[in-house]
Parts: sequence; C-alpha cells; structure tokens
Amino acid sequence: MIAELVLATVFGLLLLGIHRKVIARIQRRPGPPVWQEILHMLKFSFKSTWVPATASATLFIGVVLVAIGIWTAAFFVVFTGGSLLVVFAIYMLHKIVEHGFGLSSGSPYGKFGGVRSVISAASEIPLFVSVAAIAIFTRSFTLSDIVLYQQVHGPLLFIAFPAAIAMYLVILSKMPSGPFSIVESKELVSGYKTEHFGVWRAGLEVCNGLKTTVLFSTFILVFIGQVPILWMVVGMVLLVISLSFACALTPMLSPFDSVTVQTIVTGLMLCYGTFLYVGGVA
Amino acid sequence: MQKHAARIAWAGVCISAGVVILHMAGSVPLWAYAAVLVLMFPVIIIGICLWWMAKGGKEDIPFIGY
Amino acid sequence: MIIRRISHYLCNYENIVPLFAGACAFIVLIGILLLPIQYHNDQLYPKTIDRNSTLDPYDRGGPPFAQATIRAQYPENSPSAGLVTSYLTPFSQFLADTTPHLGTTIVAHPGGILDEILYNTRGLDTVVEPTILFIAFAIASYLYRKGS
Amino acid sequence: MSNLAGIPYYVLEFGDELVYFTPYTITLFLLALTFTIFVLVSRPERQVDIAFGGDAYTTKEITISEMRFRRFMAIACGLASMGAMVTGDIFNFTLFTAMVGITNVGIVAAVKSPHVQNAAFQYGLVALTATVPLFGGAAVYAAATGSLSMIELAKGTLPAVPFVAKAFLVLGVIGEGMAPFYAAKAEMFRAPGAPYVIMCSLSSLLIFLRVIEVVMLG
Repeated sequence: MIAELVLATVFGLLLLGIHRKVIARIQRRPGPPVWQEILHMLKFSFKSTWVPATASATLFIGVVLVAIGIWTAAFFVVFTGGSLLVVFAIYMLHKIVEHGFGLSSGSPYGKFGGVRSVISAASEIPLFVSVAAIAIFTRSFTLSDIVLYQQVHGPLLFIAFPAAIAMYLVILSKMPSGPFSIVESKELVSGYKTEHFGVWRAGLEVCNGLKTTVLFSTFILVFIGQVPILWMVVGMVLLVISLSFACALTPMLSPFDSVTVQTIVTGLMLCYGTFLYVGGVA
Repeated sequence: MQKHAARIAWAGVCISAGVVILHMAGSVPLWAYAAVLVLMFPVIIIGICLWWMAKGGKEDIPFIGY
Repeated sequence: MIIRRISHYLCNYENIVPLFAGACAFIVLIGILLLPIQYHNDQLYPKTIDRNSTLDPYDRGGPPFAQATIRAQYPENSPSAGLVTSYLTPFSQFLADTTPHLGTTIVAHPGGILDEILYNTRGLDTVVEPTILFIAFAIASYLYRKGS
Repeated sequence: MSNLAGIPYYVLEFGDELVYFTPYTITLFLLALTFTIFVLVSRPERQVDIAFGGDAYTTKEITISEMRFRRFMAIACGLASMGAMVTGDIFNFTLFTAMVGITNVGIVAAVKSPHVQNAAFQYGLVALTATVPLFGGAAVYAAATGSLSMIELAKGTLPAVPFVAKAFLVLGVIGEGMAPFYAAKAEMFRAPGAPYVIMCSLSSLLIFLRVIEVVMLG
C-alpha cells in the first residue's frame, strides 16, 4: 500500500500542476509545465535546511510530521471505505496544521497567515451540513455504504445536488488562488508557509499532494460512486479543471467577506438540511 | 545530522517493510498495518529529505520583509 | 453591499457577545415554540423528597450503613452501589435528630453526607467538577499576583 | 443510524460513565494527545515584531513564570479536550467542554498585550454565558430520555431526544469553543507562544467535531 501512497502524492501534485497551468492559460499566460509542483517538491527537498533562531523548534518540525500523518490516515480511511466523518474531521484538523505552520516560526507573516486561517475556520461548517444531508439519504456515514447506496439509487450528485455544491465550495476554499484562499494571499508573502523552507516545505508539498488526491477522490466516491480507476482519474482531472475556472475567474475576497459568504452558504445548507429532515425525504 | 537522518529514514523503511510483509503473511491486521504506516510515512519522507539535503548554513532570524 | 456590512459587523470582537446573546434568545424562542417536551418518567436516578425528614433536601432515603436501592445505568459497574446511603458522625446524627437545621448545612458539615450517586456511580464527574473550579482559581490567583 | 461513527472498539468503565473509543473518537483523541505532547516538550517561539516604516525589529521574550503558567493551562486544556473526545456520557461531556472554555481563557490571560486581553475578556463573557445552554441541554437530555449514556442513546430504544436539547448543546459548545464566531479567537491568536495558543484552537475544533457526533445519537 506504500506504493499507492506515493502514487497518490505524486498524482495530487500533478493535479495541482494542472490547476496552475489551466489558470495560467485562462489568464493568457504560458504558465509552468504541469509537473512543476512535483519538481517543486523535489527541489525543496534537497535545499539546505535549518530551523529559524526564533522558532519553537519542536512545534516547527512536529507540525510537518503531523501534516503528512493526518492525510496518510485520511488516505487509508478512503482507501478502506471507512467513515466519512473521520475524513472530514481530518479535513477540519488541517486548520490546526496551518496554525502550527504559521505560528511556530515567530515571523509576522507566518503569524498573519495563521490568524487568517483561524478566521476562516467557519468555512468548514458547510461541509458537516452537507455530510449530514448525505447521511439523511444513505443512513450511514461509512464510505462503503454510501457507494452501495449509489449503486442502487444512482449518483448522489443528482439526488443531493445542494450538498454537492457545498462540498465543492469547501474544496474550492482549499485550492490555491481561489476566491476563499485568504490564508495564501500574496500580501502575506506565502502566508503560513513563509518560514517553512527546504525540507520542511517539501514535507508540506507532500501533504498538499496527498490532501488533493484524498479530497478529490472523496468527492467522486461520495457524489458519483465507485468507478473504474481510469474514470476516477478522468473525473479528478475534470474536477480540477472546473475548480481552476472558478479560481481564475473570481477575485480573492477580503478575509472577513470570505467568512461571511461561507457563513451564508452554511445558513442555506442548514435550511436545506432542515427541509430534508422535516420533509422526511428519505 | 545527515547521517542521523539517514539512520532514521532507514529505520522507518525497515519497520514499514516489515509490517507490509507481516500483513501479507496475514499476521498483522489491517488497522495495525495502517497505523504503523501513518506513523512511519512522515518520518521516512522527512528523514530521506534531510539525508539528501544540501549542507546547512547558520540559523538566522525569520523573514521580516524586503 | 450587504455582505460587506455583515462582515464589518462580524470582524469587531466586541460584537460577539450581543451576537451570541441573540443566538441564545433565538434558540430559546424555538424551544418555547416546540413546547411541551415529553417528560420521561423512567428516570435514571429517581429521588423521593420527604419534606418531613430532618435531612430534607439531601435525604435519599434508607438508613445509614444499610443497603438502599439505587438505580444505576450499569449496575454491574458499581457493585457497591447503595451500600452507603448517608454517612453521619454520631454528633451529626444527634444534630439531625434534634434540630431541623442540619439539612441546610449538611454538605459543608464535617462527617456530613456522601452523595451515593455522585461518588459511586458518577465518579468521573466529581473529578472534573473540582478541576474546573481549581483551574478557575488558578487563573484568578495568577492574574491577582500579576497585578501586584 | 445506530452504527454511527463505527462500533465502540473499547469500553472503559467509570461507574455509569463509560469511556469508549470509535475510529472517529480515537482519531480526535490521538490528535489532542499529540498536540498536548508538543505543548509539554516545546518551548515558545520568540515572536518578531517589525516597526513599520523602518528596518527595526524586536523579538518578544516570554518570561519563565508566564511560560510555566501558560504551559500548565495548555496541558489542562489538552487533557480536557482528550476527556471530551472519549467520554460516553452527555453530562461528563458538558463538564469537559466547560473546562475547555475556561482553560482557553487561562491560556491567554497571562499575555501582557491589552489587545489580546480585551479579546480574551469578551471571549470569557461568551464562554461564561454558554454554560447555561450547555448544561441546560444536558438537563433536557436527561429529562426527556431518562438517561445520559451515549451508548444507550445510540441503541435507539430510548425516546427520541427533543430538537431543543440538541440545539442547546450545540449552542453551548459553539459558545465555549467559539466555533464560528472566530473574530475574538483570531485576536487572541496574536498572542505570542505558539504551542499554547494552538491549543485554544485545537480544543475548540475538537469539541465541535465531537458534539456533531453526539447530536447525531438518539
């Protein structure tokens, strides 16, 4: 399974590369080659590395290990058809990783990135409402049960369309240069990543690659169902292209506006969830 | 430092390989196998990277602007 | 734009107290609208109040040092439940027998009562509750010392 | 929906209060444990402040006594969130949540910045108020179902939990952890001492994640 893990990481980085390329082409720039993110990861991994003098060393290094570890765990949960709740708990706890990266160095830029990541924590709540909406239909949180449900009733994408939109927005908020990516906006240099250079940054890139694969494959598993591996790959590429369009064509919102928009989405999702629950659709 | 990292990386690889073999032999359940890999994967990656990284300089204060 | 105005309101941390109060009021209103809530008669820790007892609010019934019946959720986990109904020193017993006032002070009274349910079946609660108090005292004393 | 977040793998008995582990809670528990260990072993960072408009910068030092106190609070916070993750009893869960709220204030109470202290004060007011819906929710749980054990609630043999009880519980947790009202929490995050302030955010996220599981039972 370690081969799958490495493949998933590389594929996730490739998806991020495609993301950058498509955005560049939409904006009429040549853009980097699609394997740029993989090269990035390799490049960082053999740069000279140390821990900044002002940093809290244990946290500075430990949070890199935690970042890779939690997404490895999420990968296994998706791989074995485990509980959807666990995947999304890990998704929310990725926030803590961002805080850890940002705050541990002592740099003011990292600090701002970390503080923004706290502000934007509201963005994850639509996710849980959409998970609850899915559970109203499938009566289970395990991915394998959700896949079974879809084999009988057809894709959840059509059955629970608003839930799909909410989850799409949540994935969008984790993509670089999207409308909600306030933690990585350019006035903060690199936001929470500013001080993690060299090997630590390579570790973060590994985490990002793994995270992208896990989130995309979860989206496809939950809303389309079990498909052959080739179609899975095609679906993920299509998903990243649509996300790139969303990222390229929308401006980044100001931090609190982004939170407000996501809170409004949460409110709408709550209405939808209540409607499903009270209406007794399932 | 780099020698140390190489040792850690090798230890991680050996432990993971051992668990993979034991899992294939059927003596380690899936969850224990996954737990070991979750612990070892970050260690292996950071270990390998630290092992092949360039010679380090002296630590300094963080980036505080251009 | 309405979004801009909402986010302007949200970003000031002095507004979160009214915001939270509003949310509380809203939920309470919903709660009142959804009344009545059915009371479940089969309660876990039933309590009969004997107004004539000298130990009035604390009297759980049953003589001291004898077994009383206590309904626990998992009786197999607390085998000694019901063995200690209330513990009074002879002096406290004397006060309880002769005056009607011990009931109001009994918890603070040395050799007073042991709450069977709290100590025997809900042990973790009794640990966490004083911990919260202790933490609060620690914060208060630290802030006090910092001021001086 | 009985098999909600996996079957309890392991049950530990404290009288009527069962502590149980499911795949979901064990993930959260391990995260809390990891970060508590970080708090235990790591030293705070020295936060760099820039004087804007010049090249000057200063590093903030944290005094030993302040560091000790904040570390103590952060560890208490970690223990409280670990407890809240694994407990199988509604009332016990609310107690641990209340403890998380109070330790969160404690973590930043020692910081000398007035800005941070103002935010912590506002947060403290909310955390204080939030105990009312929190314990009120637990009381309605007990009144309407006659039981507080999550395992009994999950079996589905008890009467359904009224909506208000769940709403109260969630509202209480939101107040204690400030989950969506992050404005104050973000200001608190400007305090130096990374390992400790991270605990504020981690604990509130964790109790929020746990309460989602709790309200789905019964």
